[in-house]
Amino acid sequence: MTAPGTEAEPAPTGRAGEILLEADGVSKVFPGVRALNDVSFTLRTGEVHALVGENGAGKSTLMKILSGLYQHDGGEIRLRGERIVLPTPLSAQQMGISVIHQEFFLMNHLTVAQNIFIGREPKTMGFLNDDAALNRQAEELLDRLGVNIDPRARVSTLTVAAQQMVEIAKALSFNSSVLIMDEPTAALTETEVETLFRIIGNFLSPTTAVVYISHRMEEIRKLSTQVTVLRDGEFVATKPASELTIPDIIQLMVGRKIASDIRPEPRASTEPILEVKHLSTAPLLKDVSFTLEKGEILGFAGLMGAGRTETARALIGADPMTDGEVIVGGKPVKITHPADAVAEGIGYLSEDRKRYGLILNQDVTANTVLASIPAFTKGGILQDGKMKQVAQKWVEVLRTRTPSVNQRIRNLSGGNQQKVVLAKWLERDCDVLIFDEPTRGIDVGAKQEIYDLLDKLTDEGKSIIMISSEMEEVLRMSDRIAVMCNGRITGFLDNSEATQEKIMELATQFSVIEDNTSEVQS
Amino acid sequence: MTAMQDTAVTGRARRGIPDRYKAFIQQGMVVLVLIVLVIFFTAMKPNFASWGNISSLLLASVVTGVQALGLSFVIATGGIDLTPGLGMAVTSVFGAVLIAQQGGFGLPMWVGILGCLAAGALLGLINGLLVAYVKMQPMIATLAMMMVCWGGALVLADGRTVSLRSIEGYDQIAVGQLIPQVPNGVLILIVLAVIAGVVMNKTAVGRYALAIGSNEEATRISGINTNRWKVLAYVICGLFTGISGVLMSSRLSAAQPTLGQGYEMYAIAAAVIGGTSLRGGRASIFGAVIGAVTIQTIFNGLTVMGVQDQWQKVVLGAVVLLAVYVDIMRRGGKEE
Amino acid sequence: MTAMQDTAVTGRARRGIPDRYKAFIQQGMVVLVLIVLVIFFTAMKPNFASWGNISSLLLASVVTGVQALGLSFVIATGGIDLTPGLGMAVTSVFGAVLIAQQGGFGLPMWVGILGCLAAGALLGLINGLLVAYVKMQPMIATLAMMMVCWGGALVLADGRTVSLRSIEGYDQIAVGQLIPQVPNGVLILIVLAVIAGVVMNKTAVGRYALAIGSNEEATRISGINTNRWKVLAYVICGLFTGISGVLMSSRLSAAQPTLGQGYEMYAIAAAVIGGTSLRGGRASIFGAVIGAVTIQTIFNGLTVMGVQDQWQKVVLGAVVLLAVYVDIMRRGGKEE
Amino acid sequence: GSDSGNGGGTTDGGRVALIAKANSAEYWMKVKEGAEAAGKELGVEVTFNGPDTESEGDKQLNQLQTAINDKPLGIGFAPQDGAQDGAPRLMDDAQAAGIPVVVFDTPLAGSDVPLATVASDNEGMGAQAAEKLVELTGGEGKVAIIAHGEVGTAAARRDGFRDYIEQNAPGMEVVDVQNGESDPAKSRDKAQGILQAHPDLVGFFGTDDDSTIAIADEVDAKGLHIKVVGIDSSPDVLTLLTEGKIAGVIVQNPFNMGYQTVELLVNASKGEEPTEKNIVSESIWVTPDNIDSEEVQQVIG
Ligand SMILES: Nc1ncnc2c1ncn2[C@@H]1O[C@H](COP(=O)(O)OP(=O)(O)OP(=O)(O)O)[C@@H](O)[C@H]1O
Ligand SMILES: Nc1ncnc2c1ncn2[C@@H]1O[C@H](COP(=O)(O)OP(=O)(O)OP(=O)(O)O)[C@@H](O)[C@H]1O
Ligand SMILES: O[C@H]1[C@H](O)[C@@H](O)OC[C@H]1O
Ligand SMILES: [Mg+2]
Ligand SMILES: [Mg+2]
Repeated sequence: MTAPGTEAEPAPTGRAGEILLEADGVSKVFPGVRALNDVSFTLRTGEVHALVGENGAGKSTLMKILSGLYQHDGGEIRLRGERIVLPTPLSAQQMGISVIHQEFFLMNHLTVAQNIFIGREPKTMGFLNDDAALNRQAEELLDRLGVNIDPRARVSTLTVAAQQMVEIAKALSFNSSVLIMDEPTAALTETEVETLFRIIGNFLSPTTAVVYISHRMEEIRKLSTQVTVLRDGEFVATKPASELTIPDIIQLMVGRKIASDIRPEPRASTEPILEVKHLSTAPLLKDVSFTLEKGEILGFAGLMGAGRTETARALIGADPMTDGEVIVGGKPVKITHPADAVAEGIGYLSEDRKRYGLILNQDVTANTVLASIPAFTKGGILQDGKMKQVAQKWVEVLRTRTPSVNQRIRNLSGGNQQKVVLAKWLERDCDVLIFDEPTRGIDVGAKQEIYDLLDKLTDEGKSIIMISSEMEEVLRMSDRIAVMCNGRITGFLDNSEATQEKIMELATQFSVIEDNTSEVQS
Repeated sequence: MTAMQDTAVTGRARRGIPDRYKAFIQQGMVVLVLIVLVIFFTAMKPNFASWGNISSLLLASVVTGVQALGLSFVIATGGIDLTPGLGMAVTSVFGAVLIAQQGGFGLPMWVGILGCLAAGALLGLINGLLVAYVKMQPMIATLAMMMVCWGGALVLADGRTVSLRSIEGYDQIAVGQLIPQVPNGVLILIVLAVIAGVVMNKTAVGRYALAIGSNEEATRISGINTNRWKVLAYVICGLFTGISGVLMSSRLSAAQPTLGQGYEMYAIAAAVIGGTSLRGGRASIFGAVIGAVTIQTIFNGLTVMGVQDQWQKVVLGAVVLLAVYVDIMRRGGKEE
Repeated sequence: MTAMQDTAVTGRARRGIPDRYKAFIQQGMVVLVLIVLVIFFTAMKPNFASWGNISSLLLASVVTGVQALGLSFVIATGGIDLTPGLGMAVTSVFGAVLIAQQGGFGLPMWVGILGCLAAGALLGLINGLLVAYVKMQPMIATLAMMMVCWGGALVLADGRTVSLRSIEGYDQIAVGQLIPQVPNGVLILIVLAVIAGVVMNKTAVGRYALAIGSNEEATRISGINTNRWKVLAYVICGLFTGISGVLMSSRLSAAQPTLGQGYEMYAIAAAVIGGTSLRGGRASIFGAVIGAVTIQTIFNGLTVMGVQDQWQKVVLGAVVLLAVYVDIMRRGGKEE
Repeated sequence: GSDSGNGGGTTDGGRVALIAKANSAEYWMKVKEGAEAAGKELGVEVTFNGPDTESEGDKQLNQLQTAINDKPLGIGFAPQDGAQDGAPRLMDDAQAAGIPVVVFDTPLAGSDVPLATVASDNEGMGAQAAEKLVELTGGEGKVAIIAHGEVGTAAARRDGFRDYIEQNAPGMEVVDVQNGESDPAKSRDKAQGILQAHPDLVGFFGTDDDSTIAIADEVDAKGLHIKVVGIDSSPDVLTLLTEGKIAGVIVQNPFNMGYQTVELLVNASKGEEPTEKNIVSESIWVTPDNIDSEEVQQVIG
């Protein structure tokens, strides 16, 4: 790892490799779930310590305990050998433990600067907030991190990536010695990931350490020095990264071997099921046109903010389109509301499952049947038994980890929540399914299951649009790939010709196109 | 696979009560509070427990009960409706003006009843459209509509009470006794509660209302026309407001334009005592009725005991706090 | 790095107007509505614009204005307080009982004033504790406390109006004129608005209130003791309620236990007309004052025009709907 | 809808502004009718206003202030309880502006400015109701009261009734007083509760029409034979009287109050001082027996 920069890190007084933070025999029980059972974890200075495990293995729970968000039921936590208690997140921060949580914790109505320095505002006259100084401080911090975000902008107006960067900036503003990152790259694309890695590199010093949680194995290989594996709330192993290959890690995580997948033969079809012409939205999308053939998977690749989600949302009527035409099965249709889309047999699985996918306080059954209520209604009355059966069926098919179909979604881990969203759309039996980041936050084992499922669906004649920021996934799954950049489709690639390089080329074409248009216009 | 099954097994066997039983416990609590109150008042004044008193007490709960039933649908969607109180005033005056012999149009009784219900549904429709399509915050939209109702009732009644005493049989709607010793109003409340219970728990209306109250965006993206269902919830609430208008004017044999101010607060309190969460996504029809009865039990019991009005309000406030506190404790001090 | 920087640029330079100017535009709108109303009423009755009338109108806005100021802090946190109305009743009665010669303790005037303010702060403290620590929904907690206040005021006053006419100078607090032609009440409102503006926009209280209203969890995780700050917001609101109690009783030279029911609705309406969002995270101090003045302008203007009181509520309802509608349109039909 | 309460007729004579305790209810509408009738006869415009409820003293003061600012020919004012202490200052303002004021319905303490007060004797009415009830029941047994408020005229009538019983009917006891807030539903519930606690009542008093109707209906519903007496009339009170469900009510003369108020103000504007400062508006005791008499019909018609 690179040496720290000249930034305001705490003065290095120790040596790399000393024990910094320890969890010793920590347990945590939630109603219905034993999330952690006698787990030990040791973090040493100077290391990037990867924490891996399947969905629901307990990674986030462990980190929430180490950052004062949750209280553990058993075991103890030590910082530099001394036993500590962390009753609140503040106490953790004061001891130098900063976290970037899997979920964002930002105050939408406040500005970037106000978010970063909340609770630490510079004052004049002892009690008046000095906003000018605050903005200056934030600007300096953001510049130092190499991110160009206006400190005066309201957070609600930022992109997901920019929000993630604000979270990171905030965590780093504490000059902490421990930085915990829970899937920080889930919302980032490759270039942004590079920025993040550089930031992590700058942070590391002989007195600091990073805990890094991710489902992306390449990142773990690239970044980490130590790897700890959790499985079902139990500690499995801690090993130097150099001693592990990716298949080793996966085997430790899932306790079984994953068949390395082979892309099935491209499916040939000439029957367009969905045609989108000249789709535009204000202000981003311009003239997006594509055709989805029956039985194919059309991948959508692009950098963060390229407009893929926006395309999907406009297409299903979740956001208004300013222009464009949608043709389903040969006949033009008017879609102004998601209900219209579903009526036309188009379902959309959102990238943000908590906001757009799930009813968190309802149970697995209610969520599974949500899009198919009329099918469970007889004479106006809902049939509870039938709904439960169906939910149970999908739990088994998708191997969703839940105590029962009566469990509230809130209590499932991220990945298992994602499976329930999948079940909802599979149950609705749409002809066209738009999957937006279907494997975001899903562990490798479950990922493979979802891939198999997508294949099976296309075999059954369903057509799929798959939006994904994981290049490998797009390459592996798609018959054809549409690449977007800056609100336009910059090219289509056939499965046979597509490579990471070609996708990247198309995905970064926006400056060229932008220049072209300005020339045309002038 | 084994590991997974293990989690599942442990999960099931763990301490803590499964969610689906919690609702029953909550309702059990509410009923318990009510029973304690009844025992207390009976001990203080044995007279309290006479059927005559109980049946008048129940009759007195009908208006708040009906309003709380309707309100449950709106609250389920995460909204609120402040119009039941003065909406009752304006709908009852409207219905009364249609049928009153003096100062009215003298139309047949059923026209007045339908008029009252229709006015309620229309009020709900306007509330619903403002909330769902104009995207106003429910509290504000219905606060404004409450003011409109208030003025509207006075304007319609031209400042007077509209007497319905001369309408043969109008008072029987609420106070008549199809079943001996049971006022029709009470019967109507029970029937409405059963209907509301089925609609809330066993039909798409309730299912979607609760889904919208939990996560509107997710419900919408699931292909459900959330706006339409939301409007429907407000229309149902308005319809129940209209029904309460009929029942109130029947009980009093008159429609009074100023009667209703603050009544929405009782309806809200009834729903809350019954375990409905104002955060949306949760509703208890049974609880709403019990809540309304609890409120009247407090008022009636204290009156029977000769306690002054001012204290009755203090006690009601305390009981609301207690009911909510118990509910919160039951859920382990956490929000849903 | 280009991609990265571009993302950031998207974040910064969204179409349209920078956020920090939007607040001014919103307030401009509110002021515009007010100006239109003033022009309309002056055209109808030139008398309306006489300074005598304007100053009585402003004096009449003071109570709602002060309550709306306090309420802004609670609403900023995403909460609501229904106690300003009857809280005003109970605090003013409490203060009055301390100093009244007849039916009171005859203590010095300043004791009464302090007592009234302290009672308000205490009320706010209870509300705040119920919301922040017992985790009650603000609407329910304050609804229950509203009932407690209602009964409490009647109990304290023993059902009567407590006259303060014999207290030398008490009426001068609101109606005296330190500055010729400007009632002190108006002066006090202006001073309080300036203080509230500074506290809301320039101190930790306001910053954290708005942060809590935007995302309480995030604020808490940022190490802010959200509960404590939330309580403080309610205490401020209660304190302003107490101030409104002093001003009201000074204006009436009496404390009336029943006066205040429904007044919280005017305060809420004032805050909303002024551009505060009941969803929390957003507040406008200047807007709250303008909102209160707008309400009184409607009432006063219509009275001057000879329009009956019942129509005033209808018009107020319509203006609230309009103000909110304009605000929603300005934001492009979307929520914040 | 009535947007100005314009009395019609010629209006060149100027305008008289009446500010009542409320802008609705049978009673106030009768005051308005009387005032408008006087306006028509005397050639002045009459505006009539009042708050929506009788417990909005500050609103009433606003209306009074607005009326003064507008400089009408004269102002008629029925002070709400909450406006009692704040109004005297505004009376001075009215005097300074040269606007004559007549107080009606409820006396205003603490100001000599009003030319005259036209009001019923509220304590007296309460006492009279008690007196009649004693006559009707023989002065033995329990009685109860539902008042339409805790203050003002409600309190005066309540206290007048109670004091009379205490002083003049040793065999009688006021066992309960409850506040029905002028809310007919609530009054009904209170009546029910009281009857439940004291089924052996011999008499029941309501301080206004809403309370009296509620009592009579509840007594009737329970099939009890209790003498119900009250104050104020409305069409429903009269129906209950004729049906014998109310034994008797004391009826004020709101029409006259309105008429007299306007008359006094118009005269004052012509420089005629009223002969008396306190004009007691007559009230009459109405029973099923005398309801059809001419004297009564004149008042309630
Ligand atoms: N607040 C909670 N209440 C109940 N159960 C919970 C809660 N939080 C987590 N759990 C459960 O604890 C277990 C561990 O969850 P955790 O979020 O730590 O998993 P994870 O390893 O971070 O998974 P993922 O990779 O999907 O994010 C899961 O079974 C989850 O359902
Ligand atoms: N109203 C708007 N004004 C300006 N920019 C907007 C607006 N709405 C969305 N954007 C921006 O447009 C970009 C498109 O986002 P979108 O979510 O469609 O991208 P994407 O390609 O799906 O990326 P990902 O799914 O990886 O987030 C985002 O940067 C978003 O913030
Ligand atoms: O005299 C009137 C009284 O002042 C008012 O309060 O109620 C109506 C009438 O009884
Ligand atoms: Mg996790
Ligand atoms: Mg996307």
